[in-house]
Amino acid sequence: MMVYLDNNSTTPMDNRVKDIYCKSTELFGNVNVIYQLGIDARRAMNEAYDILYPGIGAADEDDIIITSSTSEGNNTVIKTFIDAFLKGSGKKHIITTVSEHSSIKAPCAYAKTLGMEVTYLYTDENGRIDPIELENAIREDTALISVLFASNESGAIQPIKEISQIARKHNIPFHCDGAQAIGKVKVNVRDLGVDYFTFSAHKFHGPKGVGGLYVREGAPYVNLIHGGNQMGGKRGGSVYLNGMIAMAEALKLANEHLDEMHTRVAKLRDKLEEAILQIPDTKSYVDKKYRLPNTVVASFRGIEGESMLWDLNVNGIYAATGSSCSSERLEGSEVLEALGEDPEIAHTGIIFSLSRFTTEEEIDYVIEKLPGIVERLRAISMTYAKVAPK
Amino acid sequence: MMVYLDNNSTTPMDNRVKDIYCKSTELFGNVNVIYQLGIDARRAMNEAYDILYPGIGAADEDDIIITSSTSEGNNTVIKTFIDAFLKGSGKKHIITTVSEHSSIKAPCAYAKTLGMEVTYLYTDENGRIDPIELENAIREDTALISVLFASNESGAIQPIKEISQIARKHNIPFHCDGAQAIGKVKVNVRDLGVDYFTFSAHKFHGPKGVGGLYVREGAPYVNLIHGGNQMGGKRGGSVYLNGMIAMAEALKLANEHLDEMHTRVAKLRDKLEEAILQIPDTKSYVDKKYRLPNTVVASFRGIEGESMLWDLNVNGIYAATGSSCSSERLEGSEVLEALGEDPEIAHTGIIFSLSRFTTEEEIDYVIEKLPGIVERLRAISMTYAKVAPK
Amino acid sequence: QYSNKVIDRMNNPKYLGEFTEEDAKKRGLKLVVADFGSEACGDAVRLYWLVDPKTDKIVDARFKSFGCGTAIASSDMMTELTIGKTVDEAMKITNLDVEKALRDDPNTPAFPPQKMHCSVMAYDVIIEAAAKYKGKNADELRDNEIVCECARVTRKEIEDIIR
Ligand SMILES: Cc1ncc(COP(=O)(O)O)c(C=O)c1O
Ligand SMILES: Cc1ncc(COP(=O)(O)O)c(C=O)c1O
Ligand code: FES
Ligand code: FES
Repeated sequence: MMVYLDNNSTTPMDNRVKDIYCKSTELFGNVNVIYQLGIDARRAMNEAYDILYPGIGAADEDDIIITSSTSEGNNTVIKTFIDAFLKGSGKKHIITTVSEHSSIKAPCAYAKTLGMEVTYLYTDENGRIDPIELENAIREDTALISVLFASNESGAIQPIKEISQIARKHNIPFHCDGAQAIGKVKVNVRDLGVDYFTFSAHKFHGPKGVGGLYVREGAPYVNLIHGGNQMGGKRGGSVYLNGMIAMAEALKLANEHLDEMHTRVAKLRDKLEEAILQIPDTKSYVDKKYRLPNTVVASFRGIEGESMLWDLNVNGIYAATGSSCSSERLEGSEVLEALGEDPEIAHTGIIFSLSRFTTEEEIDYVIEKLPGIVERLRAISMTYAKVAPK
Repeated sequence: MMVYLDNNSTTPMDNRVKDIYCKSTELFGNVNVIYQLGIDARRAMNEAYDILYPGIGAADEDDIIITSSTSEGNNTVIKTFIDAFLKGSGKKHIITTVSEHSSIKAPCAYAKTLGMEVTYLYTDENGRIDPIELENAIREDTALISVLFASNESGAIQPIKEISQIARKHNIPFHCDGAQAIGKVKVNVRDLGVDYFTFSAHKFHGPKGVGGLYVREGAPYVNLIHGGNQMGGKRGGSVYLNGMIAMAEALKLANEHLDEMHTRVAKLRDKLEEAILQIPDTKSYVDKKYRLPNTVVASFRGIEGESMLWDLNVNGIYAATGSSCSSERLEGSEVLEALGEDPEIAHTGIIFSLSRFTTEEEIDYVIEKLPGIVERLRAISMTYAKVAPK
Repeated sequence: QYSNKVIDRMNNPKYLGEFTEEDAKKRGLKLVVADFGSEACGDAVRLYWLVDPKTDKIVDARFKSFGCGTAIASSDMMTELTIGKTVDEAMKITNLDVEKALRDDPNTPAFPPQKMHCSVMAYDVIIEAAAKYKGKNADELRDNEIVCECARVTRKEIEDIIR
């Protein structure tokens, strides 16, 4: 049996999406030309927009720029304010959080190399920032607030509406990295009150290499990719049309399956979580009411995360220790440390993330295998050794 | 009959590429993780690199960064030098050409907003720059030379080797926009002597939304998309793996069909060109020895380019007036003006670009239709009217 | 993206052609020939009118064009719209009237917004022709109608900006 529980990293494509994805490669004509092929392509593009706009609650006058990923969108937003700073906006300060993805942290680090300043808000034991702290962090020269919707690692959902109200009150543009939002909660960017919102199709059973950057009407914008008049001049490069069309379909399906996510999938998640907590010396993190419905973060005392992944993998179970890139960077532990866990335990964290394709059978299989895996690895573990150095 | 002769804008996917493209969407595991799915994905990625490196003649120690497009790669290169300038390199000057694509011109224009200076070299009646002029344009503070391999519009091929020698002599990094190179000529980046080389898969029968940025070992590099350690830390964002794999296949096939391009396809191009020149008051541009083997640029006196596209389209023939975006931007004429054509004729230019999928039957069909189209449109044309205002 | 009327008129313009002085003389009418735009700029149109000097009525009209499909279809429609009108009435025709007349259904634009400029020439050439007929300068006859509906831009505004 193969059980894929790393859906916060990336998801398999829905077969319905895949069909459209492959079929629409036929629409290869340039969308900007008058000939029939181009007109067909343009029409398909407009149909995709007609799904994307209501799909995230955007207004007609807003922009949705088709990008290659959340990472691209995040960089575009941060660099819009780097540009303004370089041109004398006088706004050198960015507020963000410690639980952002590298695609926010890295461009923020870059902003610093150009003389900007960044405040990283800490999160509490539920992985959430405190809006009051956020408000206190605001300065005269704050250019941007950027807070992710939810963490792929802790699953913690941030109080985005409260944050957007504060941002609005102080008249500061607010970006929300929404990579973990679509398919897990109903997204309405206008309701949320964000100025920017980024997402990637591959996080919700769409294709890789395509994402969206929502830009509220009138929000500052500077191209990351300068070029021709594609995307209304807001992003150069030929449009990845079949990707865009498939993303629209994936969004539609994600929204259609939201109920299922909050009932069936959340229940499976709960079942898994309870089974884990039956095992001695385990712990789960982040209060469910603040957590993505598909996510469990658990620690298994004495078992280093990567070794756990190994044994899970041997059993055909795929989970994660931290962010997508953690396996090379060993940063998984930061997740639990940020949730207030002791360093010794922090390295034993595992993230299980389900999807609408996860079945009860699969979860039962994992529940069946876990105790044995834990036992084997604890037998190896120093933590459980009886004799220690004197 | 449908005859697609706008292959310099974008190309249909080869079916063999499409198969691989769709199949490899199954490889959805994150390439950076240790579990089996990730390992399979990583292996496929490495296999793709094993085709891409020799496919463009890159050395092992060089980088090929998988991007979303040539446009992204072009922006990455230009902005690497913007970054250096902002950090005090003292190099504020970029040399490029008037015949670059918007994805070079636009970031160059952006560089100017930050205080840099740009020299646009003019081209001659063959659409080529003069290397001596290039050398004369070099200044103490020249940061970068960027010259496209060939123009999608005029088809003119630049003297890249000569340019790279000059660049090397003066120790100036040299970027070549190679969007029009692959599949039309044998590309060997080391032979060419370039430091950067960019391309897009959709120009050589690969998928949209994926491209490559070659970076010679040791050449300066700053991320456009900052993020995690994907692409060795050089580009954030989850890898568009099936796109990358398909691009590698497309490159392999493009190289395999090079001979055909220079024999069969070039002959068809010649046949079309001769037939066009049989029609009175027509002209073709750029000496064949400097022109892409698949391209004819012709003017039809009295017939505005867009109206020509219309009639071609009615007959199922797809061609172009200028750059992909010209239909919205009315810049097609710049191509012929740059080749020294009179303004009244410049607006009558049409670009026909063939591919390895173009058949003799198709070209014969176009040749059959063209005279009638020209006749009809000249009957509408003011140029051929007998009575003029006094 | 294009209405059937645009497509029809591009494929088979009804008022394509020209009149000569002889045509005018034979019918006892006055020939007016006016150009707007230039081939060097990429868009141009020429309008031929046969006007009854007694009533100022445009009895017949033809056009020639150097422009895209939209320009040709717009010119054809514009030419048709001027027939049967007096010169003063014809001057009231705007590119928006031409665009509306080219719609298949009243609520769907006849062509994409970025092609709107191609129909503007159709208005301008009427003014040129009217000026010729009246022996006046075309600039005196232009007023402030809206030429770009999307942006609500008037001709005068455009001219002020260009100046
Ligand atoms: C919160 C968050 N932001 C950004 C990303 C990056 O997404 P992509 O790799 O598609 O750019 C991820 C994916 O792990 C994420 O979870
Ligand atoms: C010379 C050149 N550079 C860049 C591009 C842009 O390619 P893409 O749209 O794939 O970024 C093109 C495509 O028209 C091109 O011909
Ligand atoms: S008249 Fe120039 S594009 Fe239409
Ligand atoms: S752009 Fe719409 S009428 Fe001018």
